[in-house]
Amino acid sequence: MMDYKIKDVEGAFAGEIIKRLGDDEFTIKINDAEYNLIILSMDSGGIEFVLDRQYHRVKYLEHTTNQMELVVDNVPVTLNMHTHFDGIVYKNSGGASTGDAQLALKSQIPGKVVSVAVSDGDEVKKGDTVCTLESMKMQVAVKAHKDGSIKSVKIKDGANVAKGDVIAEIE
Amino acid sequence: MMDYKIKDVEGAFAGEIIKRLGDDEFTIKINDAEYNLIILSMDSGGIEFVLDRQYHRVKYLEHTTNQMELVVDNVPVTLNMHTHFDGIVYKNSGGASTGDAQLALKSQIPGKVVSVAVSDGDEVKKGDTVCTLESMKMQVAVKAHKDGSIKSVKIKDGANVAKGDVIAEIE
Amino acid sequence: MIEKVLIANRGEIALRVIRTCQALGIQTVAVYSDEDYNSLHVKKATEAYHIGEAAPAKSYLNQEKILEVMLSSGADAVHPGYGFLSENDEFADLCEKNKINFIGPTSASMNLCGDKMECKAAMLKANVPTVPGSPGLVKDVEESEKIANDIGYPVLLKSVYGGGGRGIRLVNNDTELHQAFESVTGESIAAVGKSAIIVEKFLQKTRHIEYQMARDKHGNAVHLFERECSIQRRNQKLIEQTPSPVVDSETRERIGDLVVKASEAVDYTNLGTAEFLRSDDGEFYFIEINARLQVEHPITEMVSGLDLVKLQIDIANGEPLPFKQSDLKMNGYAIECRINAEDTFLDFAPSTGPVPDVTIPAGPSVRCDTYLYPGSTVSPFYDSLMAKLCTWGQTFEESRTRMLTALDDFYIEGVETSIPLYKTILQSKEYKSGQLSTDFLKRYGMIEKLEQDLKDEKSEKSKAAIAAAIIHSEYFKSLVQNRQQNNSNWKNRMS
Amino acid sequence: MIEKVLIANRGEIALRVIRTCQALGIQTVAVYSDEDYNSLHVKKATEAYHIGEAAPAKSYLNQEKILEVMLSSGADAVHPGYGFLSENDEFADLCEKNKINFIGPTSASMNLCGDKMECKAAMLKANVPTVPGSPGLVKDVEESEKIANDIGYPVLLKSVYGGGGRGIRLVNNDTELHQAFESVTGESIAAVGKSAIIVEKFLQKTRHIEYQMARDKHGNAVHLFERECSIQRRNQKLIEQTPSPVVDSETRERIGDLVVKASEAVDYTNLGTAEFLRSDDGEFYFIEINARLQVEHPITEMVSGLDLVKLQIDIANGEPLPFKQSDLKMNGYAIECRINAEDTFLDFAPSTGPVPDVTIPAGPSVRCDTYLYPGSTVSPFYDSLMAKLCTWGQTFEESRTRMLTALDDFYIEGVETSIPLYKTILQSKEYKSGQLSTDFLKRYGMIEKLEQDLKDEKSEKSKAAIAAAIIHSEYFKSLVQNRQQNNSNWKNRMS
Repeated sequence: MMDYKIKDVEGAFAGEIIKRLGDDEFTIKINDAEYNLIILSMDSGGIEFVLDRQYHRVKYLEHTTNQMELVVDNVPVTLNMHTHFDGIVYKNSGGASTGDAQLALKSQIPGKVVSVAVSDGDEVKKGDTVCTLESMKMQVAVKAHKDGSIKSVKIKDGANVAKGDVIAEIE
Repeated sequence: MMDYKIKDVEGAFAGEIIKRLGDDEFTIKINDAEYNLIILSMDSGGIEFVLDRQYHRVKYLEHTTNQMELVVDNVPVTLNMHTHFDGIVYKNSGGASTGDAQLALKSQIPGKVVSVAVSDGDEVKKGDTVCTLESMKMQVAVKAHKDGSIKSVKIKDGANVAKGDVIAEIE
Repeated sequence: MIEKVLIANRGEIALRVIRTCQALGIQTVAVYSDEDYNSLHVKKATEAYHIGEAAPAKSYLNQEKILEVMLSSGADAVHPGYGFLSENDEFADLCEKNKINFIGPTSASMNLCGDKMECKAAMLKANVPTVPGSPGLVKDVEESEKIANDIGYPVLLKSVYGGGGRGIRLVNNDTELHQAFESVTGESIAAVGKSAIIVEKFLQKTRHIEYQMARDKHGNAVHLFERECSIQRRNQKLIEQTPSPVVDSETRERIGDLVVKASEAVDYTNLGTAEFLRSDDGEFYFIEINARLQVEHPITEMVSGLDLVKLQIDIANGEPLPFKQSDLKMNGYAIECRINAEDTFLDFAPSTGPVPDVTIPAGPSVRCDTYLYPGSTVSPFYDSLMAKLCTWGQTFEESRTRMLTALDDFYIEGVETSIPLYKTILQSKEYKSGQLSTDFLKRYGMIEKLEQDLKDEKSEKSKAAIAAAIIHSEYFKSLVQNRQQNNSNWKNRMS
Repeated sequence: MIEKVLIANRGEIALRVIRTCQALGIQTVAVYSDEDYNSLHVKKATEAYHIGEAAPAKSYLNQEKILEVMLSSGADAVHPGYGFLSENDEFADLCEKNKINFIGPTSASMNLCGDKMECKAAMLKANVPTVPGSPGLVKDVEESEKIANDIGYPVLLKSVYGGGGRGIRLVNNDTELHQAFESVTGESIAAVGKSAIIVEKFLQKTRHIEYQMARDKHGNAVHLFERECSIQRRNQKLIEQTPSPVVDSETRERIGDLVVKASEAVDYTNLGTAEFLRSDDGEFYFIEINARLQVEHPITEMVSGLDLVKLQIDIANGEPLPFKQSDLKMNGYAIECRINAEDTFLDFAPSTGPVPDVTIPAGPSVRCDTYLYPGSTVSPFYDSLMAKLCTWGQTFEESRTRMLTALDDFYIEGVETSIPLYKTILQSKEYKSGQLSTDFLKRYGMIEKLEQDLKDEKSEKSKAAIAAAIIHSEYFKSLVQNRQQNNSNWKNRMS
C-alpha cells in the first residue's frame, strides 16, 4: 500500500496491487475501488496498459525518491508519494539484518552511479548513504549496512553497476 | 579501391574515397567521376548523406563478406563486392607480422560471436579461422595469427567482445 | 439515439469508424484478438475488450462472444466494418433480437442481397439489367442451347457449386456447348455429388463500375455517384477512382436511377454498393449488392464532401436523408490505392511481419487510412490491406500526380508492398488515358513494366548504393585499425 | 516555363512548396543552414545546398549566398515562402536583375505595399476605406484636435517612430489629447531625436478579416474569399477559419470588390492578402497588403479546391487566371490551428529542443503541414511554428469537431505546445458561437479556462497515473528482491 498525491488534484490516493492474474494482468485497488489492469507493453521509459477496458499510454520522465513526473495520455502529471525504496534497498542489502560480519556492501539493484558520498577511510554509521544510484529514472540511496570505516570504495561516478556488485567494503 | 556489382544493373563499379574534407565530408570516385559526399547521420543500421547535392537515405540490412543488402531511398539493392575485410582484420591481429611470440589472439573489432571454430587443445595453422564475429551486420572471421595449439578459448557463442578482447591463447 | 458503438472489426476500418464517432461525441467499444492487443484501434477506442484467439473464427467471427461484449459494455449499436460479420445476416438478426442497432441493412434485406439468384430475380423484376443468361438453373443441354442462341455466343456455362475457375467453361458455338455441358456436369458431380448449371453471356474487356447508394428507413433513396474499380488482381480491387473516365453525366444519371430502383427492389436501408460490369460497348449489367460500407468509400467522401460513416449512423438513428438527389454534386477527382502487404512477383502472396519503421505520406488533399505505426506488425491472420492512400484533385491529372508524389513518400519497412506496382500503373499511358478493364494488369503487361521500372530505379540508385558501401567499409576499416586518428566522430555516430 | 525552383525558406513552408513542385514535375533546390542539415526539406528536394550558419542573417537572409546558389544550381525561379526574404523588395529586385523568376509581386509593387503611408494613400485614392484618421503626419496639436473631432473620439495618437506599444496613446476627449500630444512628442524625441505623429480612430472589439487575392500579369484579378484570423496573441495569429461567421455572401462580394480594386491600386501580381479590421458595427477598414503566400493559405485551398502554390507558379509563368470571379464558389468550412512550440503559461515563450517522438493526426478531411518527424528538433533560431493543423467540414460544426479529434491525436514529445490552449478555445461557447475578436483570449479569460481544463484533465487521468506508478514500483521491488519468483517476464520487458 502506498499513498499518492497528484499536483493540482484534490485529495490523496492509496494504491496497491491486490491480485496478480497472470504475467500481464493484475487487480489493483485505488482508494476503495478495484480495477482490472492489463499491461500491453512496458520498458523503462514508459508503459502501455488497459485499465478497466480503457487504454492508457504513460511515459516515465523524471523520478526522485518521492516525486515522479509522468505523461499520461499526453497529459503531464506530477505525482508525490512515499516510496520507501531506499528502505527496501537498505533492507535487502543486509541493513536490517544482523549481517555485521559481512565486509562487502553490495548493490541490490542495477543502476548508474550518480554520486559517491564517501571516500576510503571515512567512518560511517549504519544507515548512512554511501552512494546514490539511478535506476529506472529513479534515484535511490545505497546505505551502509553496518557501522565501520570504509576500507575501499569500489565504484566511481558515472559507472554502471550490476545487481550484486560490491559498492564498498566496510570493516 | 574496391569493385562492386549491383544485381540487375549492367556493368561493374570501382569506388574509393579520394579525399577527406572534414569529419563528415569526402570526395569519392566511382568509375571515372568524382562526387562530393556529406554525411548527415549514420549508425549501424543506416546512413543519411548528400551526394552531389542530392539527399539519400540508405539502410544496411544484411551483410556477408561479399554481399550487402541495402535499401536506397526505399529501393532494395543487392551489392556484390570483394571486401578483404577478413584480410584487414587478420593483418591487424598480427597475422601478417612476425608476432609469433604473442600468446593471445585479440579481437581487432567489437562484435558478437556467431560461431567458434576451435576447442581447447586443437591444432591450428596460421590463417585458420578461430571464430566468426558479427559487427555492423557483417560477419568477419578472426584467424589464427600463428601456427600452434589452442591453449584456451576465451569466448563463447553469443558473447559480445570488445576491441582488444582476447579470443583465444595459442602456444 | 446511438450513444455507444461497438466496432466488430479491426485494422484501418475500425480506426475510420472510431474517428467519426469521436468527432460526433459517440463512445466506442473496440474488440481485439490475441494478435491485436497492441493495435491502434484498441488504443483509440473509449473501451477495449479482448475477445479471443488470433484466428478470426475464434474472435472477430465469434458472434456469441461479440454479443456478450455488446451487452456487458452497454453498447447500443454495432458497426460491422467490411469483411468478418459485415454481411452475415444471422449476425444482423442476432443484433436485432437483442435490440442492438445494427448499422447496416436489415437481416432480411441482407439475406436477399446475399442470395445471388434471388437478388438477380428481384433485379429483373425491377427492370435492372443483369448479365443476360438463364433466369435460373437450366434443366438440360437443350434449354441451355436455346438460351445461348437467344443471347448470342460466346457464353459461359457455370456450375453453381463451382468457384475459383472450377466448373466454368467458355463456349463459342453449339458444338462446344454440348461438350462443355457434359464435362461441367461430370466435374460438379465428382466434386459435390450434384450438378446445377446456369448460362451467362460472356463479356469481353469489361470494366467494374459500382455505385454508392444510400436509403433511409423512410424509403428515401439516392445514389452517391459511381466508382470505377477495374484495376484488379484475382478479382480483388487494387486501384479505384471516381468519376469513371467512361461515365458522363447522362450515363451517371441513367444508371443512378437504376441503382435507386435496385435499392428499392431489395428494400435496402443504410449505405450499400450496387456493382455493375460495363461491357466494352457501353452496356451496364448489375452483378451484386455489397451490403456494407466498402473499402473504397473514402473516394466518394472526397468528391461528395460527405462523411459516409456519419451518414450511416444518422440513417441507423432513423433520420431521413438530409438531401435529395438534385442537391448532390460531384466535386473533382479522387483515386484510392490499396496498399497491400504482398509480393507482386510471387503472384501477390502475402508478406507479413513487423514494420519497424513507417512514414505516412501527407500533403494537400492526401488522405491515408492505416493501422500502421513504427513498431506495428502485419499479421498473417488477417487480410493484407495495410493502408488506403487516397488523393483528390480538381482535375484527374492533379489527383494522379498527387498520388504519385504520395506513393513516393510512403515508406514501409519490413514487408513487401504493392507501392512499386502502383507507381508503374499510374505512370502508364493506358492508365493516364483511362483505358481500364478488369484484365488491365495482364492486358497491358504491367508486371513486366514493373520489372523494367525496378531495374531502371536500381540503375538510378547505383551511385548512391556504391557511395553508401564505400562509407560503410571506410568506417569498418577505421574500426579495425589501431591508430586512433580522426575517428572519434565515427565512434560517436556508431554507438 | 519554370522548370527548377529554388525555395529560399525552411520548415513546413519549404515542404509545402516542394510537394506541389513534385506533383508538377518541377525540380526543387533546397537551401539549408548549419541548424537544418537534417531537416525534411533538405531530404525531399531534388538538390540541397548549404548556405551558412544557423542565424538567419548568415543563411536564409543572406541574399548574395542565395543568389550564388540560384546561379550555380541553374534554378530559373525562386519561391520565397513567408518570412525571411519574402517581402524584401531588394531581393525581388536582385532576382529580376538576374533574370530569375521571383514567384511573387514585382519589386516595385512590393515596395509600395511595404510603405504603409504610401499604400494607405493609394487605397484612399482607389476608394478603399482605411482606418479613419489624418491622411499623413499632423503638423501640430490643433490639427490633431480638428481631425479627432471630425472622426470622433476615442482616437489613437501614434508616433511613426514608435512600436510595440511605445509612443502610442488612447485619448477620449480634447483635454486628454492635448496632454497626450505633448507626452508622445517628448517620448519620441527622447527615443529617436525627432517626432512625427498621426491620428487614427480607435476601433473597439475588432475582428481581423483578410482576403486572399490573385492577380495575373495581364491584369485579371479575383479574390478567393475571406479568412477570419481574429484569435491572436501578441498580434500573431493562432487560429484561422473560413468563411468568417460574420461575412455573408453580400458582404463577401462587396468587400471582395474592394480587394480587387486594392490589388489594382498597387499593381499587384501573383497571390497576396488584403488585411482588414472589422469593427463591431460591421465596417471594414483596410490595414495592409501581405505581399506573399500566407501561413494560413491551406484553409483557402480547402474551401476553394485550388492548389495556391500551383496558382502562384502559373501566374509567375505569365499564364492568365484560369477562372473568373463568377466561377469561384466556396465549398464548406475550414479551420487552421497553428501548432506552436511555446509555453502558454510563460506568456507564450518559445519552447525548443529535440522531439524524440511525434504522432501526426490523420483522418477524413484532416491536413497537417509540418516539418516534425520522430527525432527532429525545434530550433531556437527560427519561429515557433511546428505544424499547421487544418480540418474541413461540410458544416462549421463538422470542421470544429474534426479539429478537436485531431488535436487530441496530435502527440509531440519534448516541447511545450499550444495544443491544450486550442482545445480549450475550440470547446468554448464563445468560439462555437463565433464571438471572435482580436482580444479573444483576454476578453473571455481563455488562459484561466485552460488552467481549469488542465486541472480537470489531470483529475481525469489520476487513476491511470496512480496505476502506472503502482506498476512501476512493483517492477522496482521485483528488481530489488532476491527471490527470482515470477519476474522473468518483467526482465524481458525492461531490458
